[in-house]
Amino acid sequence: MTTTIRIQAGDFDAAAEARKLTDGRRDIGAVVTFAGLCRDEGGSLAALELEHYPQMAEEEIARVAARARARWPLAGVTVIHRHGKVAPGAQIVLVVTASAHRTAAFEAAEFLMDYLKTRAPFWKKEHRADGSEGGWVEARDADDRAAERWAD
Amino acid sequence: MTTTIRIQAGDFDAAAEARKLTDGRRDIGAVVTFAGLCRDEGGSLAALELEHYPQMAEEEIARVAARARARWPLAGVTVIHRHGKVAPGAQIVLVVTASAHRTAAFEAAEFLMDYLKTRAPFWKKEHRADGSEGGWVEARDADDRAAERWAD
Amino acid sequence: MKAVYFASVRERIGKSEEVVSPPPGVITAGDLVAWLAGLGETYAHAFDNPKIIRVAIDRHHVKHDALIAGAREIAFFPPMTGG
Amino acid sequence: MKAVYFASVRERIGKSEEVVSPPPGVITAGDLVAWLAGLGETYAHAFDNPKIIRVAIDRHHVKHDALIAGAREIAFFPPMTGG
Repeated sequence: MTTTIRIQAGDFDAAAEARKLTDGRRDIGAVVTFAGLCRDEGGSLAALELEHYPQMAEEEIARVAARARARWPLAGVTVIHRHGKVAPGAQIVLVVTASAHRTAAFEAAEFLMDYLKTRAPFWKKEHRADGSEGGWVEARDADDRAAERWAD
Repeated sequence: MTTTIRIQAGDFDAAAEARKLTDGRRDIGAVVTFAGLCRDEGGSLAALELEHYPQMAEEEIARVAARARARWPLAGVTVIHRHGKVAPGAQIVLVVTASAHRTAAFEAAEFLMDYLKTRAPFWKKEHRADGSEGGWVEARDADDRAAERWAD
Repeated sequence: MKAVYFASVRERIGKSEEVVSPPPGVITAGDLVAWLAGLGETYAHAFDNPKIIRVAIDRHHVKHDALIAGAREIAFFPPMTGG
Repeated sequence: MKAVYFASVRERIGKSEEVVSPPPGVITAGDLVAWLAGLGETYAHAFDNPKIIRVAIDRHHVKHDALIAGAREIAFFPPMTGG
């Protein structure tokens, strides 16, 4: 069981991360990769700036990953979350799950994303294309509801 | 909206396929990639041989993809399914979905996999590691049930 | 019409396709499965559990009560195991 | 104890961290939010909707009724929007 968690300013290579989970193994039947990208919101957004709580971010994601591992039979989990400024089209977050069967890989990836959204200490601020000051992105009730469906 | 469907003997590059869906776009917030791999079943399997119904396979996958596009707001869908002999650890099937939001991308990818499992005309035959003749893989009731949850 | 066979059905019959000419009373896909099962020992073996046999008419999945009139290519195969 | 602030809370208060010494009656995380809100105009603005403020004690999410005794680092921030 491989768990990789990284908080970094730079970009990531989703394929390389997925390969690290499967290389040399023959017991993995399913690999689910989720990449979250920065949207330009119809051209109105110049960039997102991601603030985070450094030590807690890594620890909280580790706790979420441990819950996923306890709940599904996973061969590997990778979570990478960027901080700092990201441009539209750029990657923000990566989740990779590997398992013998697809249901576990899919569910664990969705669980990880739902929990990252509502528990990982990251905040997005908008920089607007027209130069006006953007505000902090509002948390979405839909994300809270998505996380609640996994309640034990 | 990009739809790519390929049935091929050779391997595929999941990352390159995902990149094709997102390159030059700034309206995509979520990319889900599912790769299905050949397991060695605890060392007992030497290879899987995938038989398929050539013309129908492509047409049926196109019909399944069209249903996914009608049901979720997708920016792109890619499905690649291999035929012929694949070794343990090798990739068999790829589904990539891109959307503005993660829920659509996740659900569409799961829907596509559930429907591919039960409707795409492919059959797996086992080649055993001990040289004995392997049988045809049995269809799983769990796959039928997984597909049924998407019934309109 | 052309009959095509896949996987265990193909293996048991020993061929992947052939032209078949069912008699007039064979109206549905299920009738055709039953008629094929009577063509000989290999066919009987291929269709020994007719309920699980899937049928596609001109490359579309159909149920056993589908009419075969006008079909050019009818395929017979066990439940699929791709993906 | 050290108080740390993030996102809109940090911006409104105008600093990212400071050492605070709440009086003895401040027992829970919620008490601390109320006490901080009384420290001045910027604090009142930062905590103008205390119900939405999230609190973490020593880098673990806690509810407002959590006890703060023994805490070394208490963080205050709006609902998270990562992922």
